[in-house]
Amino acid sequence: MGILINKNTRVLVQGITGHEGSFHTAQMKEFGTDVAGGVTPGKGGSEVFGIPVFDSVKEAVEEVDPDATVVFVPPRFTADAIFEAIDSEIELIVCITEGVPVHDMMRICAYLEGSSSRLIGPNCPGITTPGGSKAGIMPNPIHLPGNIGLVSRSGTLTYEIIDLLSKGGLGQSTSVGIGGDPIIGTSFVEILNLFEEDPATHAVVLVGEIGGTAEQDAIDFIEAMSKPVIAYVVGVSAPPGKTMGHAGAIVSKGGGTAREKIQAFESAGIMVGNSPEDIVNKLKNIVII
Amino acid sequence: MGILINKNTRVLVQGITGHEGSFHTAQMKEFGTDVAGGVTPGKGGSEVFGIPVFDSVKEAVEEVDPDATVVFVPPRFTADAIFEAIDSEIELIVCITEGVPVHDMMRICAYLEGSSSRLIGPNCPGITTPGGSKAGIMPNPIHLPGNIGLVSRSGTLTYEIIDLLSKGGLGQSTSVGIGGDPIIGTSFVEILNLFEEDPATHAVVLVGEIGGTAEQDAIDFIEAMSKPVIAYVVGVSAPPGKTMGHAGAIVSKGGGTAREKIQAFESAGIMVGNSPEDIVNKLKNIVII
Amino acid sequence: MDLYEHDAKRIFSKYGIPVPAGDLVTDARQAGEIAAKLGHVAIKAQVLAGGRGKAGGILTAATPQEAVQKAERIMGMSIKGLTVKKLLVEEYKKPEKEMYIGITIDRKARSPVFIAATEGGVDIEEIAKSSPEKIFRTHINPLTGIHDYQVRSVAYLLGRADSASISNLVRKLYMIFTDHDCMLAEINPLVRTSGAFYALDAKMVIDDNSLFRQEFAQEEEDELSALAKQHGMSYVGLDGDIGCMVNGAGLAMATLDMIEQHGGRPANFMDVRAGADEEQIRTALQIVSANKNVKVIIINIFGGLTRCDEVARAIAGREIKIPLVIRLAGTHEEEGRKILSDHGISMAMSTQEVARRAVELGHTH
Amino acid sequence: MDLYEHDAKRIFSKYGIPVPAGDLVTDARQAGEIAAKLGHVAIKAQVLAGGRGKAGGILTAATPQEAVQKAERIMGMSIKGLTVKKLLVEEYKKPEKEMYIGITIDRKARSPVFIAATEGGVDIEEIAKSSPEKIFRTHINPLTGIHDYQVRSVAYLLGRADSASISNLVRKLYMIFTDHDCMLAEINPLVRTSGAFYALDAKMVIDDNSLFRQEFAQEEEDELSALAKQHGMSYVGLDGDIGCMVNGAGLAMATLDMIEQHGGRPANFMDVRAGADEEQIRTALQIVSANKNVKVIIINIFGGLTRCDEVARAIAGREIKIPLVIRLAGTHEEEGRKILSDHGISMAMSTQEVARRAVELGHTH
Repeated sequence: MGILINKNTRVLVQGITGHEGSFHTAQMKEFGTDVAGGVTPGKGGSEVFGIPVFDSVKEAVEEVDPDATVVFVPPRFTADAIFEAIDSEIELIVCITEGVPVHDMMRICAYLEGSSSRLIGPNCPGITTPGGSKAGIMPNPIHLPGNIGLVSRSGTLTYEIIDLLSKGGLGQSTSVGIGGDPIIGTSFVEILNLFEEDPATHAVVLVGEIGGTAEQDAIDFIEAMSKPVIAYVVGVSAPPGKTMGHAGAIVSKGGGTAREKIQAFESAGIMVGNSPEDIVNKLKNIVII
Repeated sequence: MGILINKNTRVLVQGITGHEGSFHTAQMKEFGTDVAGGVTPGKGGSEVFGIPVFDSVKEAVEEVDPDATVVFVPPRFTADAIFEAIDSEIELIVCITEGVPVHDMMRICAYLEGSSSRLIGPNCPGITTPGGSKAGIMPNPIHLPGNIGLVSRSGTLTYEIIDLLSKGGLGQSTSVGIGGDPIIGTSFVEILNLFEEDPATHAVVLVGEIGGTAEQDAIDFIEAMSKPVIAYVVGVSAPPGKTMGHAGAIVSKGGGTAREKIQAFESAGIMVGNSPEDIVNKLKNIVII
Repeated sequence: MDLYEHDAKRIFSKYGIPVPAGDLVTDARQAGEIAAKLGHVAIKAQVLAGGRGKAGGILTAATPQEAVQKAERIMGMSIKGLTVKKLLVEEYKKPEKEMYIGITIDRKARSPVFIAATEGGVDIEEIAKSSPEKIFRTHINPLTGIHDYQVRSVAYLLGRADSASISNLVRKLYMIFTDHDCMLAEINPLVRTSGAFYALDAKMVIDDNSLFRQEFAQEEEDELSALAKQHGMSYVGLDGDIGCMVNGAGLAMATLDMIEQHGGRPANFMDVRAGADEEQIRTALQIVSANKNVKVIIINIFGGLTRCDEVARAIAGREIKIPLVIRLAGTHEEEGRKILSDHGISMAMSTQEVARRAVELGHTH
Repeated sequence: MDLYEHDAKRIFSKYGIPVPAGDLVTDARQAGEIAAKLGHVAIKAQVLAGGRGKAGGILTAATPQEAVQKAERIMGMSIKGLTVKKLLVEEYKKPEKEMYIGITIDRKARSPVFIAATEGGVDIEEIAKSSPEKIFRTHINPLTGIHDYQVRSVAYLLGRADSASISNLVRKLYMIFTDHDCMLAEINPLVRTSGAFYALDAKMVIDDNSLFRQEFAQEEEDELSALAKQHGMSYVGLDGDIGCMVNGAGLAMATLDMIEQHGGRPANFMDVRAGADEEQIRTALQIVSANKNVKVIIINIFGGLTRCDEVARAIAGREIKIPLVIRLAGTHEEEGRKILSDHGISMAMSTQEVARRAVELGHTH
């Protein structure tokens, strides 16, 4: 039933007492997530919506044994929070924080190798398995349980696509936002691999952006997949070389325009949608066939 | 036929043009080792005993594709030489150099995790598989092919034991010096595990020293082994707390005396020899039985 | 953020990477004074754009008189839409040999990559395409930093006889790269002249996400982007007439793409970021409407932490007269819709629809 | 190598870890001058041995007169065989609270481990044995250094109200540890007094292998060890009468063990190291024979890079008259044997034999 998280996943929230952290903790609880605890250094012993708050991840692990953690701490402290989660051997780390320095992320990714943790993000909306659990910030009402897997580099654009899928009757097995930054913990390929192995997923939507070559890197894997994949890439009208909000949305010097990515998908015979509506329509054809 | 190296192992020598490096390269060749190349930065293009010398490990890998490397470079440059070998994905790195700073070794050992390399040493005599290959500095004439595996933290003491084994008709499958420093690349347990899995090895000699708890750490593993192990620990007469040449031969604050180690082996029912001669005699009883 | 050549060179110099002697001028006549001291000089337009040389923004002068003339020719020039307001006047170094060294981030390898080439001065990407074997690359583990053997590899490639000086430059460039959270630190060309090495040009791009711990004066090329950044938002001016205000960069790009698909042209990119409140939205509206070309404004919000009711209140209380096309979804969507309908404002239901309606509205204006 | 308390405190102070004001004296009268400035003082024997307090090597004094008296009492005292030649006289700090922080190397984990305890001033190992739950440990990844969350854990343990000052101390101690290639860097006790923290004692052990890049004056307790170290060898004086000269620490220890097994007592440990040549061996012989207790000397060499013929030549040309028991094996063993037999010297065939023969010879002398 979906990938990465399910209704039994015990979720920790790092930065639970902050503005964003507490808002989304409430949202996650409402969605049905088992939020087992939270961490805010110096606020150990208190509670947020009845959830125990700890000073450190280590204490949280000893007391409430979480399987996953969602990181909301500000960019200045994000790297340390992730290192703490890795050292505490939390299996799944979902980093929501936007604005984490790239050099911090490079160090973290090198540190992750050989560890027992998987990092999703940073600068991502997290993971939702409809009818199961949510570890992240996607709006609650848009999801519908089903068999479409979704993996995306975007945030709000992902919400719109999920919303349209649900309204079109196409439920999701799991939706994963891997984040829009140049350096991220988990790639398209790794998520596609999980969807390929997940019996509950029948088709996959991949949402890409300008910048980098993560989309092209996924092509070989998609070609070997047994399940249909439909891609959507935004940023066709973005002027080259301009920063587009995400550090990840810079057109890198060596390629990485949306048009190049779309062409690469099409040359490999992978379906490409040109709008959220188009994705839904094309998916309906596949799913009916 | 033995562990770690055999007659097909292609060996690289880092620091091949130095005093020690060239001496032992000649010895290795004489022993029958396939010394495929050497590295000394700035001396690329030259030859030592007909062996090509390269400026970098990368070039050596491209040209002569070694399986193992023996590091003779001075302590100041040892860490870099090992990092270079790891980055070039050489499977087996044997570091002979004595005097490598412990902080360098800690960094290297952390770096080794998740790499595809194994490090033996530093401050070790290397590995000899009699009748096969030698990657290190053990004297050539002392070895005899056979079925005794030997693993030791010492250098010259190891030679004496091998010499007595050979003279007593007890040949060796492979002799491994893991090094006497506080931080080493490969532990007793890892080598014992290789001997346990090696069909050519019928019994194992383990030579320990004062300092640390590496000997005690091996006990659980030895108890589960199918092959007999005989231990020998030197330093009973060493005054506690005095530095004994090896940085590794310091009696650490929290235990680590030779007597404690011997008692630990004996309590676990593991045979202990009290001299090289005693080891040979006890082994003969086992092997005959 | 990109650093100006002169700012990057100041940092290089501080780290001991030799750069030609010189100074920054804002008045062409000052170029003469510097040339009087330095002799043969190079006069270089300081703009954050590539291709300055081809555009005529880099000239040399042998005398103070010539320096003033050339400086006058460059000052005020427009290069890729940017007006030249500052010139770097520096000692002209005749290169015996031009090389390239640079460090950037390899997104796929998730680590810095050191790049070196025995040819420099021209576009490194052209060399990379035509003769990839001429480009040396070595990835750096971010936890250990650059290893000595890597430094040596670069030095041997660029000049065995000069390997000590080159090793020194390589180490310093890597220090600059890590100390300043660089996305790129580059010397192109690195030249050898009379036995010494100089960074003739210097390029540094700083990770915007690191600016909380890096001390760089924000020097934005345009006011609206600067204003947006001050408020934690991201704005990029474009040359169309449909203003955009979206939360999330991906949704913002999708909005632009769909405007073009419907035959319209966006006037800007704007990401108001997550958690925008009423005041933030009001500021964003002011920024978007400050562009005189804007005929219609799209507001496209899919709220998470951003609440639709707050957005709706900001819209309802707006002071601008440019027509709006609005789409609000997500958190407190119903409340937002109610506030707007109380004010007689209708809403589109998707990005597709909001884009289509904006383009239609733009045509009728 | 161990650092003296006063040397470690100088380093601590340089890094901003507060230590009591004070000074080093070599004459008891100077203690009075310092006490006149500082008031109540602690007078501490500077020797590289533990248990100074129990041995009476640490005393306090309320007046200058008392300081001189106490200093006279300590100066010249013998603590674990070491004569007190220097005293640290420093301001006495009455601790409100005594704690422990230290960093050492965990050989098994192959990384530094930070250890902290809310009790200090007594032997940390005793606490570790009796109440292990009182000892906080956290391993530090040597590639990343200590993480902020680890610093915080220590600070919260030792005093939540003082967490900023403690975090600061923890970070600095870790910097000292890595900057100086420490095997150990320890503050025991760390005391809190009048709201401030002080390192009342300071202990640093430097990795001998790092001394090529660390600048510490070698201050050996005994001359022979110092002389051996100068020549790249390792010598430790012991209290028996059989001198030893062996190549390899393991073989040297085995030789000592076997001397004892045969009822003898070694006069020293000596490792001449790999690659020793004729001159090195000659120097080693001089060092070993300089100990007046030595009745007989064992030379036990298993040559690899060390050549037996060179060793034999050094032996043949020796100037000392103490009887030798020799065993040479390995590289150029035959040539070595021939040189010795030409000089009428016989050889043992194993460590066992060389030890047995030395003990026999010692008894007959």
